[in-house]
Amino acid sequence: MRKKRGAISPTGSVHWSETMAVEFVRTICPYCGTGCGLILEVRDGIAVATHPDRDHPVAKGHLCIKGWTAHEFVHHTERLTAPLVKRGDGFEKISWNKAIALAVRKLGEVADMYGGSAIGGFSSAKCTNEENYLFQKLIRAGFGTNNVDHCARL
Amino acid sequence: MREERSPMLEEVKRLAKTALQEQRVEGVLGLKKDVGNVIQPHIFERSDDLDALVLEPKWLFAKLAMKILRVSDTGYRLAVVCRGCDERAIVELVKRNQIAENSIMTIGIACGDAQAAACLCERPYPENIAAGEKKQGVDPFNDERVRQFLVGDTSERVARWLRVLRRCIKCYGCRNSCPICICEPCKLEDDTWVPKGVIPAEMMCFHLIRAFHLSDTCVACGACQDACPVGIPLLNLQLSMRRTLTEKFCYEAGIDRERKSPILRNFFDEEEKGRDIPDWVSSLE
Amino acid sequence: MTDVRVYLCRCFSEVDRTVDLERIQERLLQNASVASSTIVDSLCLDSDIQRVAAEIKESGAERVVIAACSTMGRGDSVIEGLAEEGVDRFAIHLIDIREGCAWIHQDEPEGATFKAWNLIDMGVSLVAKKDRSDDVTIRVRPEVLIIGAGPAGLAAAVMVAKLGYTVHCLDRAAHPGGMLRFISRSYPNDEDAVLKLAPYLDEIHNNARIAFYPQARVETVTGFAGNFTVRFSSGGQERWIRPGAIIIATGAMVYLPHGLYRYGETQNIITQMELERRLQSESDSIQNAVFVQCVGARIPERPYCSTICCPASIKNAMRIVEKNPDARVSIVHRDIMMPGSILEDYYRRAMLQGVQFVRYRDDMLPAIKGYEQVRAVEVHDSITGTTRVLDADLVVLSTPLVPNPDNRYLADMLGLQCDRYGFFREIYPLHPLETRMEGIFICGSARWPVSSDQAIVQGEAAAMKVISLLGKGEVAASSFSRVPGQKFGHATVNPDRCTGCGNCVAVCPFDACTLQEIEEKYTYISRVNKMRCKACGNCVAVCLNGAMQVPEHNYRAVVEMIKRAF
Amino acid sequence: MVEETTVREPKILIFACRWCGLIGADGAGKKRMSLPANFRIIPVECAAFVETDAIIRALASGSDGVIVMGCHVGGCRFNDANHAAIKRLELFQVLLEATAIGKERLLISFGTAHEGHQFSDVIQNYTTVLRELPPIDPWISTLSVRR
Repeated sequence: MRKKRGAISPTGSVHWSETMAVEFVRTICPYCGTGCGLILEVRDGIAVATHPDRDHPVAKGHLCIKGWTAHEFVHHTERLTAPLVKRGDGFEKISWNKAIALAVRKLGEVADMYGGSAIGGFSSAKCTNEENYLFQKLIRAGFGTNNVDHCARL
Repeated sequence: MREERSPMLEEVKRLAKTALQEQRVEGVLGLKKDVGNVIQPHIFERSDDLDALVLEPKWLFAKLAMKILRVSDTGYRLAVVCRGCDERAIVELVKRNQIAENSIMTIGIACGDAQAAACLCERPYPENIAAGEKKQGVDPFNDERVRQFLVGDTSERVARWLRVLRRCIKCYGCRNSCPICICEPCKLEDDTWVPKGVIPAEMMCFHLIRAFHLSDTCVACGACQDACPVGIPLLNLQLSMRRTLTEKFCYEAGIDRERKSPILRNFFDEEEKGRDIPDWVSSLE
Repeated sequence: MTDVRVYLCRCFSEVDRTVDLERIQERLLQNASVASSTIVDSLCLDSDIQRVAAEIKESGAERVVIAACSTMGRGDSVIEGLAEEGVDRFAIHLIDIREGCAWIHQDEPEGATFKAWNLIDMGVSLVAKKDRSDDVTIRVRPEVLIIGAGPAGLAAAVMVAKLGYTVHCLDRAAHPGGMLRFISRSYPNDEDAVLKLAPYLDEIHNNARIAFYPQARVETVTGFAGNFTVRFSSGGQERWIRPGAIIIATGAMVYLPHGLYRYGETQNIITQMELERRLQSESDSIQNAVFVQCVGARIPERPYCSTICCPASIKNAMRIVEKNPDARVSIVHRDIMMPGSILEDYYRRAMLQGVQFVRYRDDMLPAIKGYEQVRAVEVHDSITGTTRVLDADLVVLSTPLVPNPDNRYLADMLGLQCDRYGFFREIYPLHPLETRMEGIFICGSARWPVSSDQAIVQGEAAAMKVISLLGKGEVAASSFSRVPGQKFGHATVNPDRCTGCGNCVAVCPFDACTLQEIEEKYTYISRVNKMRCKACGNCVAVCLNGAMQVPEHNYRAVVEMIKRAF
Repeated sequence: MVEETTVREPKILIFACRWCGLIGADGAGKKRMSLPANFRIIPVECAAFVETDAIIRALASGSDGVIVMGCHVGGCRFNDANHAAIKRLELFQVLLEATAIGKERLLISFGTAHEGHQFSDVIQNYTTVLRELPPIDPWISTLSVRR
């Protein structure tokens, strides 16, 4: 739906602008491996509601509490958008390069000192399959431990 | 799909097209079949787009229409392709001041026998039928699936209810999909009423509060039980109350546009069958 | 966490006999809200109240729970006493552990102790969680609107004006006086109705405080007790006034018995009102008259007794006999209703003057004899069991007063209720002039058919009711209580939660809730008029997401009480 | 401390209207009648104050039955506030019956509590009724916040 900008003109014709105000976007729930179909209601470019997808072969219009609220984290103010490092009581934003370097250094120290089994990995359902594969590979092949899990292992 | 060539669909398309061309409405809310046979709701604003309009599956637009009209500018008028239950829900939302009456137009379609039987719908047709034939409704109380929950031996029914309600995963899908649950925030999210961190949901707190909040507004669309991932027959909670309101007060949610729910009125304004107000009460009048 | 101070009253061991207060005191310490608990021997002596009030003030406790007797016992006076000593009444909560626990569970001391502990625990959680609703105070407008200028309305107007308030008096007719203008004499004093009316009319026309508006019709009424806004038209002109109170004195109408006793078909069959007109002219003399009582009254569709027709018939019968001592007058009645010593005496006088009384039964109605002209009335005398034919050249039908058809229109506008016939309904029989809306009073035949004397009495009484409101100068919303004492609170809307569904508006018995449109969006929120709200809580119960709350009894407190009940 | 003795008795929570129900209870107390200590009274301003949600919450927090006591129809201190309340509560009984919890769990006692002996009759009769009913425990989740 196009949102009308400005009023109706004296002649009665309506002026339109080309911004879409409400549209529906079909997608897949990112939370777990089930992959239920979602239809996101997007208003002015912001996801505001989730509707179950009746046509979806997996969920057939059913969702769980996480699916129903799948739109909430997208624009959540507390969503992490950059790596943070803990300094004292608070967190501080740092660049990806620095963050990766820090993680490599610290994890390497732990692995050197206590062995690979001192490290465990916990992956997220919000990552893609490929990312999850790489993650478990890092833990299994890199650190040499089986301590890896995933939030949607169910 | 089989529905595409049906005369009902053609009629709906024609009506929607005329409404758009005559500028009676600025948008038509309906289901659109996109590339790859993907069906999703869409607001048709150009009459050429309407070729992609489809009617199946059953989709309730009432709450969606309310939200769209809230964010749209004043004066925006929306036509909604709606079934009987959807139209009743729209009427209820209009009665509850959620939709301005002059901003919404309904294009009512009557459901077929198969759909009526699947929904156990008493009125599978809107009051204003634009397309389709009015089919006889089904009495849900004749159906064994309903009767086993509502009629008969108490201990068996208790066991049956407990069995289904224990499956609840508290997804709030029943509330989210309901076309007339409009409260924001909802009482069901309040720890005072519904204890948090309890799954299955506290049976009485969650289900009875939800059921009674809809007692006089439920239009029996069945969206709650369609959305329930664990198949709780949630509509059964409403049916007895709906039946009571119909029998005692001749009131059915979504039919009468003017009348307020009888449980909000006093005895003098509202006739009630089977209740004798003692004479001395009238003498106090 | 709110600090709650608990007082447990032994009531000179009335409570202590069954309930183990020491154990309760011990267990109360588990409740984090309880700052201290004290056991006292008694609370209702003046010295106790002074001591406890001083302690409370000294300790600085925010809330106090008093576990003692019931409000009907000494509880109320204890709270009153503490409030007089300067303790905030809102902060005190009384729990009944004597009548409601110790006395009623004497055989079960264990259970009683447990119950008392539960009750006190519940009370503590209530006081800890309750909030205060805002009170508003308004200045009362020193003006009164009186709808109707019959005897009741005029009496009220004169009385209110005498006490120094401005009166706006409306009437549908062009002249004040109401039905009394068309009546020859009023009973029981046989006083000329015109003379009876004269002092009032004099006052209406000459008193600067009274404004009379003829040919008026009320268009809209908004507002609340102390400050109404009324739009009305008078003589084609629109006017606005803002009275502080409204008196309804719309009176009643005479029932026209079309289709009964050949009324309107045969000559010389007239109603009582038409007879009054004839009697106003002195020259007319009547020979044989028959009065038929209860025409269209005390029948299934109008079962009430209009109360004024019997005295009026007897009065007019005597008047006919007075004018023409040879006249033969009969009153055909179902029962003669003459209450009170004065009217009974009146009845006797009529019998002595030769007025004949014949009783008929409601299943054997009198019949009119004669075609174009009335000749006689045939009546079955239920006392002697014989049929009698009473010669008549005039038949007077005594018809009841029926409600003014405009009553329903007014009632809808003002939020009042009419009874099943259409008379205004008072709030309780105990408060006969008060209506369900504060600040609106009814009097005279608007509420029930009455004689002009009674109408004047009621009008003056209503005037006193009005003055008791206006005389306050300013009123607080909390003072508008339905029952003695202060109002419990007001419903309060949380605008963030309100969806504007209108349930509260539909259910409110006082029309206190209204919907307010929010600009630029098609959304409403509910607003509560605190002056009208009586805190019955109906809106709270129907509000689906808890936007409507009475802070003194909010849902968090209620649920906490429920959880702690057992 | 005494929970063991009271656990067998059905627990009754009463929402009593301050002007009728509560005065009835008070009357019973004044006459020193002997009643089982299995009921607790929450005074409310009017029977209309009682939300059905609160009744649900009461049943879920361990009360076996709930009584709503109010004034007679027509005798309500708040005009006709209790009319809507009666309709609402009766509709709620329909829901209780539909879910097989049993409409007996809610007793609407309008205008029966003006006198002390009537109050005691209501309590005693209702206690007998509740004893006959199947336990409500299965309806309450084990994790519920029952004390």
